[in-house]
Amino acid sequence: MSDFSDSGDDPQPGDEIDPRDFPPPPLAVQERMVEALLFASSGPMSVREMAARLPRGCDPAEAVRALAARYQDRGVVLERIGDAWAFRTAPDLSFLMQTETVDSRRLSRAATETLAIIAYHQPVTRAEIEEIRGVAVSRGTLDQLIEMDWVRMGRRRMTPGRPATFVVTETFLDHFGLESARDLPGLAELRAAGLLDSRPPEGGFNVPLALRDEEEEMEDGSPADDLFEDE
Amino acid sequence: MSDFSDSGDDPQPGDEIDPRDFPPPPLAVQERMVEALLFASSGPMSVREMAARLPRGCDPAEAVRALAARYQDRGVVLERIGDAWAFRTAPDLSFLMQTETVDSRRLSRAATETLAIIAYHQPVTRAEIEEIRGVAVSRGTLDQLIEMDWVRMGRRRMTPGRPATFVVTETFLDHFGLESARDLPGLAELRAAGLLDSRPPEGGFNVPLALRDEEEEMEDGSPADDLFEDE
Amino acid sequence: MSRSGKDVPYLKPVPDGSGADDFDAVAERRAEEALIVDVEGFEGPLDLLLTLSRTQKVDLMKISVLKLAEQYLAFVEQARKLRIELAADYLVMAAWLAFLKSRLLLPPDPEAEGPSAEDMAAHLAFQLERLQAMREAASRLMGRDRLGQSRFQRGAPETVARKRRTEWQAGLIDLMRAYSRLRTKDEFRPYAFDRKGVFTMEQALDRVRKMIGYAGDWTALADFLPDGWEADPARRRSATAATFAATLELARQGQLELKQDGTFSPITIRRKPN
Repeated sequence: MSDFSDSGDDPQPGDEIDPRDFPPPPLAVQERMVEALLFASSGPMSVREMAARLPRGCDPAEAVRALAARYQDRGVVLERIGDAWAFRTAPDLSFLMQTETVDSRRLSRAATETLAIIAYHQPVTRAEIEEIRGVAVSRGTLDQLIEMDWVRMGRRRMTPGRPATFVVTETFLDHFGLESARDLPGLAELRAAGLLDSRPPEGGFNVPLALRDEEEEMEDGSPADDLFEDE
Repeated sequence: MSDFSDSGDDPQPGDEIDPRDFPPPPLAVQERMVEALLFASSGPMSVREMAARLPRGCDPAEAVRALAARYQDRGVVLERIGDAWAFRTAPDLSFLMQTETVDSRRLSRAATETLAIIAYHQPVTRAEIEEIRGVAVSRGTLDQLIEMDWVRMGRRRMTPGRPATFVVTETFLDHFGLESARDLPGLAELRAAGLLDSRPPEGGFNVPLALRDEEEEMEDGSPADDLFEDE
Repeated sequence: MSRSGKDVPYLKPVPDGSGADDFDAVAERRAEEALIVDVEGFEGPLDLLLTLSRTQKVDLMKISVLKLAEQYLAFVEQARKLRIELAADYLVMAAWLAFLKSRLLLPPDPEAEGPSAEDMAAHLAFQLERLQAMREAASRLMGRDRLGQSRFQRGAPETVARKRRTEWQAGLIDLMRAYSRLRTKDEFRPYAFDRKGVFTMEQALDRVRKMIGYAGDWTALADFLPDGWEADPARRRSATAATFAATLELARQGQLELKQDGTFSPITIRRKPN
């Protein structure tokens, strides 16, 4: 009743209140909301996903920044993965978590090398991976990396044969604690040393490689010409 | 800590180093450790379980109390379940943990008409609605509109029987993109829009449309009273 | 790559019956093992070359490709002596390195087409360096604080509950239609206006044209109104307006004249004299 005590006999509900005037909750409340959302989720959550779950007018990007600062020195920290965020236990406390440790299949050397080549050279074609490793990539290796959701197909290369390219995923970044592929360790040094260049062999005279299939991709002699075009 | 002080199974004879000689980490560090443990644990964790995972000499009961205080007003809170502890979403934010699937349905004719009458004539009693519609208004129709938060109860009319009145809500205005109920188009506009096929009834009641003559109505305080005096 | 332990498949010589057990043979084998190569453990000739290059103990940038070629060829020779089957790609590499070696040793042939021996050697060195760099990158990557090993996600993620909600569709137009339907229910007609209450200008023209022939003198406009339209004010207004408009039209056509003595005084008309 108190709602109406001072209005006339015909309260016009819309009289003074414009729904657009409803302010979003204060930043401190938004921060709590983002905290709840990120705690509840085991995987990284993007700012866009947060915005979809928060009341209208919230600024999750701002809230998540405040939250990350709050957790900086805590036992769990807020990690950025691309434009997504996730709570993870602080790395220095890993010794406490022995029972949580997931027994991950040991990756073969071929798989770890292939993964590193994809991460550092992405987007990269299978032929380019083979050129770098000097040996054919077995289907199983790429399949395994794709199944682990560390690698996915990227855009097709606009060269004859339109070969598929491979890139690393957000799951890869999350697993290795990387904010983006630009944060790969030693990336700048490798690039400065020219080791991420695609250096086509002079005159197309290549060192013989153990290429057992997909020779057609190598035929134009400079498979990696546009390797870093879209970086 | 008392759990372990006399356990005595690990100091092997001849061991030069007794782990109990190391001072336990400061409470702040213990708090971080408990925080990480509880975060990573798949279920609630008892103080005893924490103690088993923490360095010797730690006081998890104390650390968990400090941690619970720290999270008291956060988006996640530390909940005690029996003698175990677990992080949980703050109860007031549980609504964020729900996603909605939205069914879209058209409002029934009865509900639309009732809603229109309430919007144009508010505050209006049920008897008045029935008078205008010429048929009885079922409880369900009004209940539905109230449940949708498009209509709410207004003041009771100061007439015999003190009937309840109905008014539209902010949610209603928001949904229909109106700043106020006064923005509802009047009869002239309805006619101009081709929605009215006929002239207004002659010599009948004056339709209090869009309350263009609201000053007058404000004065006598109850615009609908004289409309429905034969009620 | 471990070089000890029985489980590692070394390059194993085929027993040739020459008394492998005697001391000399063992010493010889030891010497050979300086070059021992785990063929099965190598991932192709480039990997083998990379391993061989390490024996030069120099930065890969400064590697002697000539020497490397010689090492590789020596390895292949060794394998052949030990009657070990090498995969075809190892032999192709051997042939290529033999060719490279000869090019590097001979004075450059100005007539020769294609890349110089130095270019070829440089490219090989680049490939080795790049492979080495990727190997190091892989081990750095694997040594990071990995999820599920050093960093952990929430052990008990909370599930997102799904809730069904009904969204009611109703627009302002629906509301207005509903309201106008209610307010006009009593005299609903399917036409946009009331033909019964409207005297059209066509009807008035028709009527005035017929009547003006008989009205030789000034006659009040009101006298031209149709019968039965005077009583209802709405119908009278409609008929008066239409008749007045009709007389204006006929005056414009030169068929009649209008006269009004003063403001609001009656309008009279007569046929225009010929």
